[in-house]
Amino acid sequence: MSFLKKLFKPFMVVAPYVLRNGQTIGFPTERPIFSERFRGRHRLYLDRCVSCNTCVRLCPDKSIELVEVEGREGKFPQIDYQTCSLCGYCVEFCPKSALEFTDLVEYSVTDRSELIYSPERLAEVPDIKEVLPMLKRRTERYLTETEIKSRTVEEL
Amino acid sequence: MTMISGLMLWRLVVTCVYLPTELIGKWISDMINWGLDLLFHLPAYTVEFLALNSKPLLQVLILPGLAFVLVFAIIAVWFERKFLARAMLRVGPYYCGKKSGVLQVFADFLKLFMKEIIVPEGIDFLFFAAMPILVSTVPAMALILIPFDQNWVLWDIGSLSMPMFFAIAGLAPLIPIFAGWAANNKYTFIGAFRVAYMYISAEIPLVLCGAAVAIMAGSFDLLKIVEAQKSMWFAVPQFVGFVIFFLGVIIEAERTPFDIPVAEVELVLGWRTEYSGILFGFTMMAEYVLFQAWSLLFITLYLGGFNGPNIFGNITLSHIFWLLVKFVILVVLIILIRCVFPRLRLDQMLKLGWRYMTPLAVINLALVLVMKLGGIY
Amino acid sequence: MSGVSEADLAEKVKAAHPDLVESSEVLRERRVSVTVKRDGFLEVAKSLRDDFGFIHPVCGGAVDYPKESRMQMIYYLLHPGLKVILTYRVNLPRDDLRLPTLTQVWEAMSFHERETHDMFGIEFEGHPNMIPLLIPPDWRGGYPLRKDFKGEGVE
Amino acid sequence: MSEPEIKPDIMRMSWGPQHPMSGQTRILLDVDGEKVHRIIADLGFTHRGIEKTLENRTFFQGIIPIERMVMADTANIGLGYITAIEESLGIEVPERANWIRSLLCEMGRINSHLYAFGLQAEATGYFPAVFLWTTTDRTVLLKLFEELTGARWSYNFSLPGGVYKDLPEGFEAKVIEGVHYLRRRFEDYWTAMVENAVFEARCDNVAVLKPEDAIRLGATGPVLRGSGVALDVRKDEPYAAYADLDFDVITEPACDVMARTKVRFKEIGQSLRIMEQIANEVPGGPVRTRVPLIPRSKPGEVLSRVETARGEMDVHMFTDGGSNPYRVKIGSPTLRNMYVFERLAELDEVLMADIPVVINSIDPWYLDSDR
Repeated sequence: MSFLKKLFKPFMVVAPYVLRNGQTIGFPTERPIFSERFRGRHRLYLDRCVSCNTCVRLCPDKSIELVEVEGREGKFPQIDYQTCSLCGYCVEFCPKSALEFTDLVEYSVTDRSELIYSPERLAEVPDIKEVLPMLKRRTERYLTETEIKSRTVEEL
Repeated sequence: MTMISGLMLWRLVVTCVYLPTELIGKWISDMINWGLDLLFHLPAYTVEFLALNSKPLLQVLILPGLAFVLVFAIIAVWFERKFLARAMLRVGPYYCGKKSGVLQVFADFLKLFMKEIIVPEGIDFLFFAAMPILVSTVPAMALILIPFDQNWVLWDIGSLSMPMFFAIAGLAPLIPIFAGWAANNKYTFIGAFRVAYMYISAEIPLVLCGAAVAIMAGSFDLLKIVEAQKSMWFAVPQFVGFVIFFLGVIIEAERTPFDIPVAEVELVLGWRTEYSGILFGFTMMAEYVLFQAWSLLFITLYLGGFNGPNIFGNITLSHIFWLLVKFVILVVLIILIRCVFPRLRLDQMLKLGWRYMTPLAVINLALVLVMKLGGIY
Repeated sequence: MSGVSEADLAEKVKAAHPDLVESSEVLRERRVSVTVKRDGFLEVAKSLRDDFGFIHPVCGGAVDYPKESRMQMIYYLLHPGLKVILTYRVNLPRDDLRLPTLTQVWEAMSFHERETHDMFGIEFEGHPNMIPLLIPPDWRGGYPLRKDFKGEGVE
Repeated sequence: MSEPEIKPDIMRMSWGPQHPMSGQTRILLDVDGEKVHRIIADLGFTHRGIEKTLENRTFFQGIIPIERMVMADTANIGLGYITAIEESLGIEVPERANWIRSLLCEMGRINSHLYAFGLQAEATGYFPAVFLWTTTDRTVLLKLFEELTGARWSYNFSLPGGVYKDLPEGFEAKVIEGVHYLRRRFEDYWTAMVENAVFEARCDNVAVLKPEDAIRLGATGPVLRGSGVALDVRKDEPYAAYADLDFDVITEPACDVMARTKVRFKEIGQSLRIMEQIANEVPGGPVRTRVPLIPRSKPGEVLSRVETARGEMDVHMFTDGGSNPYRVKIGSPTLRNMYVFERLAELDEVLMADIPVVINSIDPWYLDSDR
């Protein structure tokens, strides 16, 4: 009779799952809140950078290059996001902490050459509403007794 | 050009030129007269036609016929995706149709309709393309035998109805075997043979249990079987047969613990691998038509067909209502089984079929005979 | 595992085959390294497995020293009881890279030998199934992991 | 690939890279009806030459390619290379950094085992409940990774000399809450998978690997421990903070697919226990010692061993005094298990429908075996 128990016990355990509502987030209209250490797209502070070439030497994927910026003397890093793996060496070991991470992940493009971010583009980070026009809510995930729930934190 | 003599040439000219003109002329004039006549009498014809056979037309088009099959297939596809999604802690089709995903099924069918039909090389296309259409229509034929009410049987052939159902439903597995063979591909070939193994081992217990029900009801006519269950459903006295038939329904409909021929994990898609576009759409629909036919038979044999209290005043309406309620509950239960159990191996399924189901079916038959002769029931 | 057992293990291996074993020393706690001449390679391997108990093959690889024009083939073996890893090495001259296969002794080395053959070009005589493991079958280039590899195979 | 020749009246099935079950490799099966006579694994589809790239990367830069070998538990894989660098350069690691590393390793192990359950459930026949439960429950761990390290999958949080940053405040409470949540979830997993009659029918005494065969063929990780052999690098050669964490090595005597699944289940229980200990008793102190960004090494060699979720990984690093390693030999656990998988057709009678179940009981990660 243990065979029958093995048939009905999983049935009784898995069947009630059908009554729960889904725990997934509707992506374009909702977006999770990321932690403040989140590694998204870089942001470059042009005035802090002294073009000391540390980030170029340290980058494991050789995706940083120092490039001229008109209107300013000295060279500034240009990050090629096709090969950058967001490892964080350039942010961690920059003596002047001129680079930092933002929580912007939606930077997919149709033409590959657009992925090479010039220093000016790195300097200003677009607001999330321009990147995701259909965004309505920012949700936060929290654990309850038996499931992961999401709570709307900020109505955009 | 072979030599033609003068006489044959003359006769050829006569037949080719003169006769057709004379015939065609008469034929065209008849056409015109008929058209005018029809046009003039059209309203009267249609009214008379509808009045004469409104009921069979309704049956063919709506209830046990085309609409019932299509609507069930569409709702079942949507329901299964939403239902399984909940078991998987996700939401299921979401964007088509205002957050409920109802239009997702239509979107899929439209997409499949647009898709190009890729035909593998070196196969006989006609045979290859006929199979999906057959596989979704032949089981639908079995639906017309199911009684929805006393006089609501589309094909009322009296005591031949149950054997005819088994004949048609028994024909259904042949088509995947031909489809697997026609697709000229290793995976479909093995998938086809798995279909053969599985259905043979499942048909025999089903037929035996059907016979047991027929003996208890006293006749092979599905209508009489349903009437015999007015007082007590046959599931109660023949519980062994009930369990076997339930397993049989899952096997015949290739639902999850037994969807071995279409085991995506090993055989890519079993016998349906080489189909694409609308042909694949038909095979997807076929799965639900077979499922519908067998579960309706299961209800008529064991769960008392359309018997039920008369709640709508009109007895036919309430009978149809009760049959559909039982049908929906059974469908939900079988889809729920898909959430819980993985798939059995072919040899395990054959062992189940031959070593457990067939002997039990014979025992069930013996029990029924004892009950019948002993007059207990 | 006290350090003593590794030291006397190294001594015992040296004593068992004095002429064949070039050097056997203890690199670190639980790391014993045995270097053998090529001709006694198979025989010492069998004795390591049978009487010294290194029955668990871990992996095998090679290192290329173009400056000393030699290549070193290394097999890593684990002693399940003492939990010691023995690196069983043999030095091969760079121009004549032949070696008897160790699949007769440890069957699991066959994958590692196939990979080393792809990457370094060492010929393993008697290997049951010498087909390329990681290299595409239509590879025309040289041996990638050698130090003097200039990317010949890549158009 | 010049394949071995086919015997008469046997059909060779190719489960190529484009097959729902095979992942990034090709498996050739000599099949007679349903019975499998011979399995040939054709690896190398995702060979990226990691050992060659490491030779022209500095020590710090080499950590990134190695961590991409197994995306499921990058902490364990990266640690193998980092302990080798620390040993060869003689870098001291503070106590707190060791504990944080062990925390990352255990969370990575649970993440990887959950991933394995998902594939195992999918392999025994599309088994939607468990397959997507694992994806949902992994978000708990991915959230913890994101809070601690900033990245969800490929977090290279440990560096030679310690760890990037200290634990964010209030992190220990979140870890404990996650542990309680996962413990409750695993009761459901246990009944839904292990005590499921059909799952048991598919997994019991399938592809039995006896202990002496497991050792002779060089199996490792849950495959080896599923055959009753207690070999675990965390106990044999404690690295990071495993010396002063108490957990026990799980072995299952049954040696079949179900045993390997049970080993993974109970190992998750142990990892949860470790995570709780770390969250409660992590010592204070600095998190990273100053290390030159491009250190120069001393000539010599170091062999470091690490217990990843799939088995034991060995990194043998040769250094010649330059800023790049001279040669790094990586012993990958999946390559060893794939050889065991090839021999299973001869050790025990395997049917064609079992192949997906057996492959996933070995839990291969082909990027790891192809390097």
